[in-house]
Amino acid sequence: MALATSPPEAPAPPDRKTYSSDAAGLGRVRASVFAAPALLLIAVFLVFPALWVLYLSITNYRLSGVEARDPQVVGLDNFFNALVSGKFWNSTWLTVEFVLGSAVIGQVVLGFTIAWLMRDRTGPLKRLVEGLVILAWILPSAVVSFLWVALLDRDGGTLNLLLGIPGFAWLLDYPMLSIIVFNTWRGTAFSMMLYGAALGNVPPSHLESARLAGASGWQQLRDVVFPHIRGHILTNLLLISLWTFNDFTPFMLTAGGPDGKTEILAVYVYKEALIGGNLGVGAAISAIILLINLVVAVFYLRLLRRKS
Amino acid sequence: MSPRRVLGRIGFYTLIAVVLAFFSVPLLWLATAPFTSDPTYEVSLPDFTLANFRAILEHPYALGSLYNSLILAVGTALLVVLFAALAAYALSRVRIPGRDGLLYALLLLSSIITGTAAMVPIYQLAVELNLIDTHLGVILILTGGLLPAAIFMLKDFMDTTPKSYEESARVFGASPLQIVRHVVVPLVRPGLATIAVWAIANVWGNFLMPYLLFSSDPENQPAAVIIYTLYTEGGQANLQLLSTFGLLYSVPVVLMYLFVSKKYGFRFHGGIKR
Amino acid sequence: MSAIELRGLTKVYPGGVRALDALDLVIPDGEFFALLGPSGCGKTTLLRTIAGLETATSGSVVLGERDVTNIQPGARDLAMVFQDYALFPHMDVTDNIAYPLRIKKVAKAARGDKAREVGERLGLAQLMDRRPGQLSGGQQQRVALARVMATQARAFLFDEPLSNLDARLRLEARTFLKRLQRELGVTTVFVTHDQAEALAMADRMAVMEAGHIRQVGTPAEVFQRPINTFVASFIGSTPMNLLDAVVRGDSLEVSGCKVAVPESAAGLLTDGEKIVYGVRPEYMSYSAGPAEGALGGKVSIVENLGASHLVTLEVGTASVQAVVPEGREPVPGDDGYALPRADRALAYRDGDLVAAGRGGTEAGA
Amino acid sequence: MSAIELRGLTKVYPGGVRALDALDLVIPDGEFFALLGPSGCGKTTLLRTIAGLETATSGSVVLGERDVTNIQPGARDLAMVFQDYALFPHMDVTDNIAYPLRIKKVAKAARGDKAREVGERLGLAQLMDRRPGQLSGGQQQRVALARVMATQARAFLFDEPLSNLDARLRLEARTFLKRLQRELGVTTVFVTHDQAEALAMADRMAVMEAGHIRQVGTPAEVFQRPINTFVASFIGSTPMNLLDAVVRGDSLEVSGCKVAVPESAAGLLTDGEKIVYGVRPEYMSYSAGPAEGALGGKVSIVENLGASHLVTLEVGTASVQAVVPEGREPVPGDDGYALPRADRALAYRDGDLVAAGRGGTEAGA
Amino acid sequence: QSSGGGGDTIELTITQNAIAGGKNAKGAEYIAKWVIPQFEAAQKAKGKDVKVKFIPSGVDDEQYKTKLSLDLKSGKGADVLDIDGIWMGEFAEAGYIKPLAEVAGPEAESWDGWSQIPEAVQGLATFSGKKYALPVGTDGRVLYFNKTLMTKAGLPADWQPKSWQEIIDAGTKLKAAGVPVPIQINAGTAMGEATSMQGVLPLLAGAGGEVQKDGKWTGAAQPLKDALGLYQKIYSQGLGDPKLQQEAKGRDKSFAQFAEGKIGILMEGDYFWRGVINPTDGVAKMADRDQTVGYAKIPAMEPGKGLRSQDFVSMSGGALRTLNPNSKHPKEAFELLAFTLSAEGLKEETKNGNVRITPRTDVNKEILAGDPLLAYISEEVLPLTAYRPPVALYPQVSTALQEATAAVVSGKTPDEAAAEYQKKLEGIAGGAGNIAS
Ligand SMILES: Nc1ncnc2c1ncn2[C@@H]1O[C@H](COP(=O)(O)OP(=O)(O)OP(=O)(O)O)[C@@H](O)[C@H]1O
Ligand SMILES: Nc1ncnc2c1ncn2[C@@H]1O[C@H](COP(=O)(O)OP(=O)(O)OP(=O)(O)O)[C@@H](O)[C@H]1O
Ligand SMILES: [Mg+2]
Ligand SMILES: [Mg+2]
Repeated sequence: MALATSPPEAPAPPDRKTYSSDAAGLGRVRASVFAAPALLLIAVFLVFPALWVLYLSITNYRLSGVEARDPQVVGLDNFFNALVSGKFWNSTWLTVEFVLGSAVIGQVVLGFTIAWLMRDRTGPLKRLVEGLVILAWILPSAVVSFLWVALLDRDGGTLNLLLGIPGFAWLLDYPMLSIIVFNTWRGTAFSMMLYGAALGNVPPSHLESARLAGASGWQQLRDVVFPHIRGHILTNLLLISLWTFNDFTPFMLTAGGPDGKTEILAVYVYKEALIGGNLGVGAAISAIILLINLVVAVFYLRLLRRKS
Repeated sequence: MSPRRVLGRIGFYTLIAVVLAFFSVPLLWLATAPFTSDPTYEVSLPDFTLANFRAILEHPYALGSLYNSLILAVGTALLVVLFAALAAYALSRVRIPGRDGLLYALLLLSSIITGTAAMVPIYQLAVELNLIDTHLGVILILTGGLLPAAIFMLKDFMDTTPKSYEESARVFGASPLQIVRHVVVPLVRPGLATIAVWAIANVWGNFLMPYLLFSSDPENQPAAVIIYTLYTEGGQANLQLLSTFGLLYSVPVVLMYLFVSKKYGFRFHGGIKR
Repeated sequence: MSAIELRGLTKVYPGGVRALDALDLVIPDGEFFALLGPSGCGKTTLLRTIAGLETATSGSVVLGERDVTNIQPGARDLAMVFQDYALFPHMDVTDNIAYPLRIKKVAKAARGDKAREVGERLGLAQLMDRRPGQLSGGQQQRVALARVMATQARAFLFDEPLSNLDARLRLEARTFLKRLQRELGVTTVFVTHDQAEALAMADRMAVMEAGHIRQVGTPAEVFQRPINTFVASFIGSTPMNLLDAVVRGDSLEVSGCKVAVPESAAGLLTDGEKIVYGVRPEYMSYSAGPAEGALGGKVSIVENLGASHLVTLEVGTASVQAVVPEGREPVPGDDGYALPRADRALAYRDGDLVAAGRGGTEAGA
Repeated sequence: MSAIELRGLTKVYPGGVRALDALDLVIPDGEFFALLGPSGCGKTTLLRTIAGLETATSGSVVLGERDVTNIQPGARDLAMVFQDYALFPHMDVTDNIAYPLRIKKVAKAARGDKAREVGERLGLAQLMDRRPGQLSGGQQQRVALARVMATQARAFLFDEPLSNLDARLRLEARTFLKRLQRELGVTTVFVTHDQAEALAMADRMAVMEAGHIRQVGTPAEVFQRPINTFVASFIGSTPMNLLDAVVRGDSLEVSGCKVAVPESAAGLLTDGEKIVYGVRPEYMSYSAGPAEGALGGKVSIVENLGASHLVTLEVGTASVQAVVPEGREPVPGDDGYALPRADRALAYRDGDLVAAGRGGTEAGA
Repeated sequence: QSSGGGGDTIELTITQNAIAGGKNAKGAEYIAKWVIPQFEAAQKAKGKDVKVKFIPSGVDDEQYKTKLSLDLKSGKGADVLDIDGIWMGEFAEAGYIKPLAEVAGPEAESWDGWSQIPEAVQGLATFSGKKYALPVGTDGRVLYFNKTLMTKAGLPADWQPKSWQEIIDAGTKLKAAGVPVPIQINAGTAMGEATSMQGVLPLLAGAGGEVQKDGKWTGAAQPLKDALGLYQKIYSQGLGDPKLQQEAKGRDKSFAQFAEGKIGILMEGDYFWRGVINPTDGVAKMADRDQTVGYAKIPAMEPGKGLRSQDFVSMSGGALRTLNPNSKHPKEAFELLAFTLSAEGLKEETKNGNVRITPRTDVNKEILAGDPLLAYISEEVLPLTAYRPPVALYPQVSTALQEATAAVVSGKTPDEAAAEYQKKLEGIAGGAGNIAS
């Protein structure tokens, strides 16, 4: 290897001081400066309180009462108590049902279906469909809950009116189904938008070569579309699972009832922490939710890494 | 047209009709109740009274609360978009060891902050930092909670934009900040718009943080809090006011969405880069 | 028997773009047929309409004896190679090749055998377990071909299959593909916008413009007697010289020079008429000194074509290009003279070739 | 004075890929220099290292008198056209062209004027208010050129600027670009993988392979005397025939035929030695009947090159290609004989050219 | 916000869960429009420059409580604040509030208003023998009935049941007469505290029980089983609508249904009369309220079997108004507090149809005359009434009680439900030792 012999008029610097070589010439230092405000805010207003919550979870802290004045560290008692209580497991199971039903199945399937149906359409129909779906997403939950109470009402509810079955108590006889459908309605927009973008990235030629080979609609989805958008599916699953796990809106519809049949973990925490004032217990359950989310995330990431 | 295609068409339009119905039927109540003089949960042909609107206009906090919501939402959205864009850009363009792990960890932690249990730490933090009763405090706290997901989504956007634009600006001598301002921001504008609307929608509906942090003056409270005042002492909803206010409360977000979607188009990029 | 027959085929896209306009075309069995045209002229649309990926607005597509205009693409018994090959990134080479068979419900073992057999034939034996992402462009192209070959389709449709390849690979692939088609004898429609590719590979070719077929013929016909100035300027490695000329008795005046009337137009021109005089740079003899009937001017650019050079002369206000063999090329600034071959020069009136028998077969014939 | 000088330039990517390997190169002022090579050989890396978009692992880049190895790209006074043009989609043509001036803090009015001036020169006057998305590929390319021209840079770097264009447009752009460079006189480094482009446009060119420069020289030098079989097979519109041969006294035995020893290798070969005999298809004369010293065989493929044909002969186990002028082409199945020109034939030993003076300038010379 | 007096000006703040244009709008109006100007003027007359600021609120009680807790914990919050009576214990235990005398000095004990407040109502503000607040008012529960329906079912328009059986009998008749929902007694968790106050607690009292007695929680004792037994009778015989008890908006619907004449008998507090079926501004207006709606005392299970051997029982609650221990001007704050509960003030607050039962007998005598129901409650019911224990654990116990009623309504036997309650209670109270059965 012939190293350059430096000509006398332009001596090479003795130590090679390299400058940043990323696309914009940011370099680590400037990149840190760019990321600093966000990371600072996150550290102060997210990480710090989150760690505090984790600390609370090992105390018997309450919003009021003697324990508010003088909280004691009780170790993992809150966790043990939660883990041995049937109510917690009931809630966990309901949450799993809720997340699976409304996010993983409802929002993903419906969002994908709409994105798929609208994939190469333009014009007013597409705008109408997307507009309505997104409307359901951006309306404030305080308003939306009223809409659904009005929809599902036993006597004058629009749904019963339309179906001609007055008196059918959706929220009482099918409470979980009701909030699953509700949350599907509410959250489909995100999946729809994400899959809309993802489907735009599926090369049409791949679909068409499958079609030419005679593949049916389902075969095209299986062989061409899903393998292509797997990354998007998983990002989407990750985010909406996370959001659905923490979603409190169903409380406004059913208040966790009837008989705790819709008392998902977010509602359980609300009742413990806000209504019951048991902040230590609430914090412990929050921490458990975090753990479950972690497991879910790792599971998704595994799925993603596999076969790629 | 082949019969199979006709069947396909029929199937398609049936499905679309079902979807349309599913998403529009729940909205009916919001369209009728505010114009009905004595609304119940029943959707019926309204008598087209504007009395409810008159009543809500007389409400001392209703309009002001919408303005407060606007400040909080726009303020938070601006901060989220600005900080998330800078951070996402840096994370997308410069390899930092453990970057993905960090993002996932933050994303997960952000879930704890949305829960009720975090209110005590956040409240006390706000007290210590003197952020009680300020819009800034609410904005900063909400921003902190939304940033991880925003960075996560925006980074996907940034990852998919070609680097040659930046490199070309760089060869011409543009500084990193100039590159961000002149090139990156305009390029990822649909992404920024998406994140902005997402942030706005989130803040718009958030009750607990503003309620807790604005302790001394309902003049500062956003609509999400004021809508809760439209109940009686026994906890009964005043449907006249509630439906009407609900409609007014919804209109700004809808307008915001229409504006953004018209101006920038809506699109999401996704996919975790391996 | 004709393998593919198009009758009055018209395709109007929803936006109102008339991509194909009442197009008639007959492609005989076993022919290697090239579709050539500039970007946006409707080549892909034509191919896709044959495949059934687009529905015809009117007109019909007949394959063999069968009118398939309203038949699903999967049932037309055609195979297509896309510009980007459309190999499924998550399947290995074997699975990719066997995919059409899998859809046709061929047993796993049988289709594996078939894939290996075809793969071997195309020199892919070592690569059968790789994913497309681990293959070079040329290898990917061969996998796409293998996938098409495994189907035993009635005809192959290729949409610019070479344009994603390296210039070098492209040349090799050209020869390879041509040889393969000859061996298989399958009717092949080949879309390209590279005229050299079309000339080199096709038995017959069509030149398209704006949804119409402008000329159909063998490469030699199309090259030597382009039917109009559009085809003339589109075909050829170096663009044809198309020069404004005025008929002056039995010769033409071109940019102040006097050249002979093209042989093909002899007797068909009237004195004083304004025409376009066309001659390919390859059909010019270049000399450093003046010659009778030559176009003379200053050399502005000399481009190396390998064993020859393309010399651009500024003749009056026009630029004239001539191919000059190795060793005789001038340098920019020299004076030069280019003498057109009268038997290869052409005359165009209002854009159309002036000739007794006209070159090639006209569109729709 | 040299405009660009590279000394022992090495670039190792983080993954360990050695994209440039101790590369030396001098490009004189005002030269149009082409970098040619197959995909992945390091062309882009070289260009980007000159521009400063990649930092050199070792070695140095000198522009004029100045060692810029550790200087930010923005301070190197270079202008670059990317393969995808990298026109900013959100700015109109004027703003795109004026962007470099905006960075240099030129007043708004002044830079608008400059942009219009340059744009006019490149025939963009009508398009100044459009966005890149509303332009055709050829127009976009001209905007990218205009943007580069507006900078008054010390040198232009082009990374395959033509490869996104239509085959037809590419030919026009080639001539246009060459003319423009001549007029401006700015040193230009032009990356391409299309040998025809490099030959046609370059004053001098380098052929790269796997991070090394294999040959540097004028297009004619590189075309006629490729320094090794890699360069030989890479250059030329039709690949050079590279045939295994055995030296038999004063002639060579190639696939059972006897051909003359290449003139350039006369006296340098030993009897019985195995070499590779290289001759370009353009340097063969083809005849239907046997000829002394010709390679004879069966015609397998005939490809139309326009005014000539490329004929592939099966000679023994080898394929030999020859360019046959129009009118004399055979049909597949004919017998044919290709007689190499001894003054253009070459001999390669272990891949390297056997010649007294060797062709062209060797890399690093 | 703790008052921070700048210069000579004394700044005071006062808060309650009331807001103009929304929840308790009239209460908010009273503070803002009358108390503040009057008080400031009165202080000015005394030579003090006092500025008072009202901090309205209008949210769920739980949320209001949460915010108060957070404020008080951080040394913030208004100088004068309203709390619900049952929060007093936990707030006191947490140190969020202190005995009035401790904060404001002996003036608090010697306030002239105390003499006007009945002993029982004073108990509402007393924790561990110390007065922590002034009572703002109280209320009482009765059985409302629809006279039209009663007449239709052959029952007297001045119906007054003397035992639970009579309620059941009336329900049966109403049912026979085709009344869709003969009896509505709140049950289940969906209605939250409304189930306790207008449901299981009055019944428990009617069976002679109490949730907490002498510091011990009552477990699965007979009174509870009896109370649950009544639920069972009502909801298993089709005399009530079990579904309604589970709906999140069930209580709203029960109001609407009563107003529409679909409910025969309804157990509710005086709020129902004042705020719900009020012909002028109720949420479910009944134009003919005064003619159609009758009311009766809640009977004990059988005469004499009620709490303290009473024949009739009721439950009461009420808000308290107290001082922030962090107040910078506790004396003035107490003056403000007392001023809001002066006879003059209460009269002002309750005029224009905003009648409610105030803590002061002197005022009540005057203002309740115009309202038969409120006068009835004040005179007939309040002497019989009982209060919930003002301790920190009560909310959880209340929830457990609600769950027990829910269990019965959905088909469990009273014994099973009571046993489950006892088990939950042990968990809440920290072991069986704190429970009496
Ligand atoms: N899906 C579509 N909707 C509307 N117009 C279309 C569509 N596809 C193609 N077109 C239009 O139809 C015309 C023909 O397009 P086509 O793709 O067939 O051209 P092409 O000859 O294949 O061009 P290229 O060489 O660029 O591939 C063009 O004007 C194009 O813009
Ligand atoms: N950022 C990078 N990190 C790691 N390796 C890289 C990177 N960029 C290029 N390489 C590798 O360096 C080698 C040279 O790449 P380069 O892009 O310079 O080739 P090229 O000659 O421009 O090819 P092409 O004609 O395909 O553009 C290749 O093997 C490539 O895989
Ligand atoms: Mg095409
Ligand atoms: Mg490259």
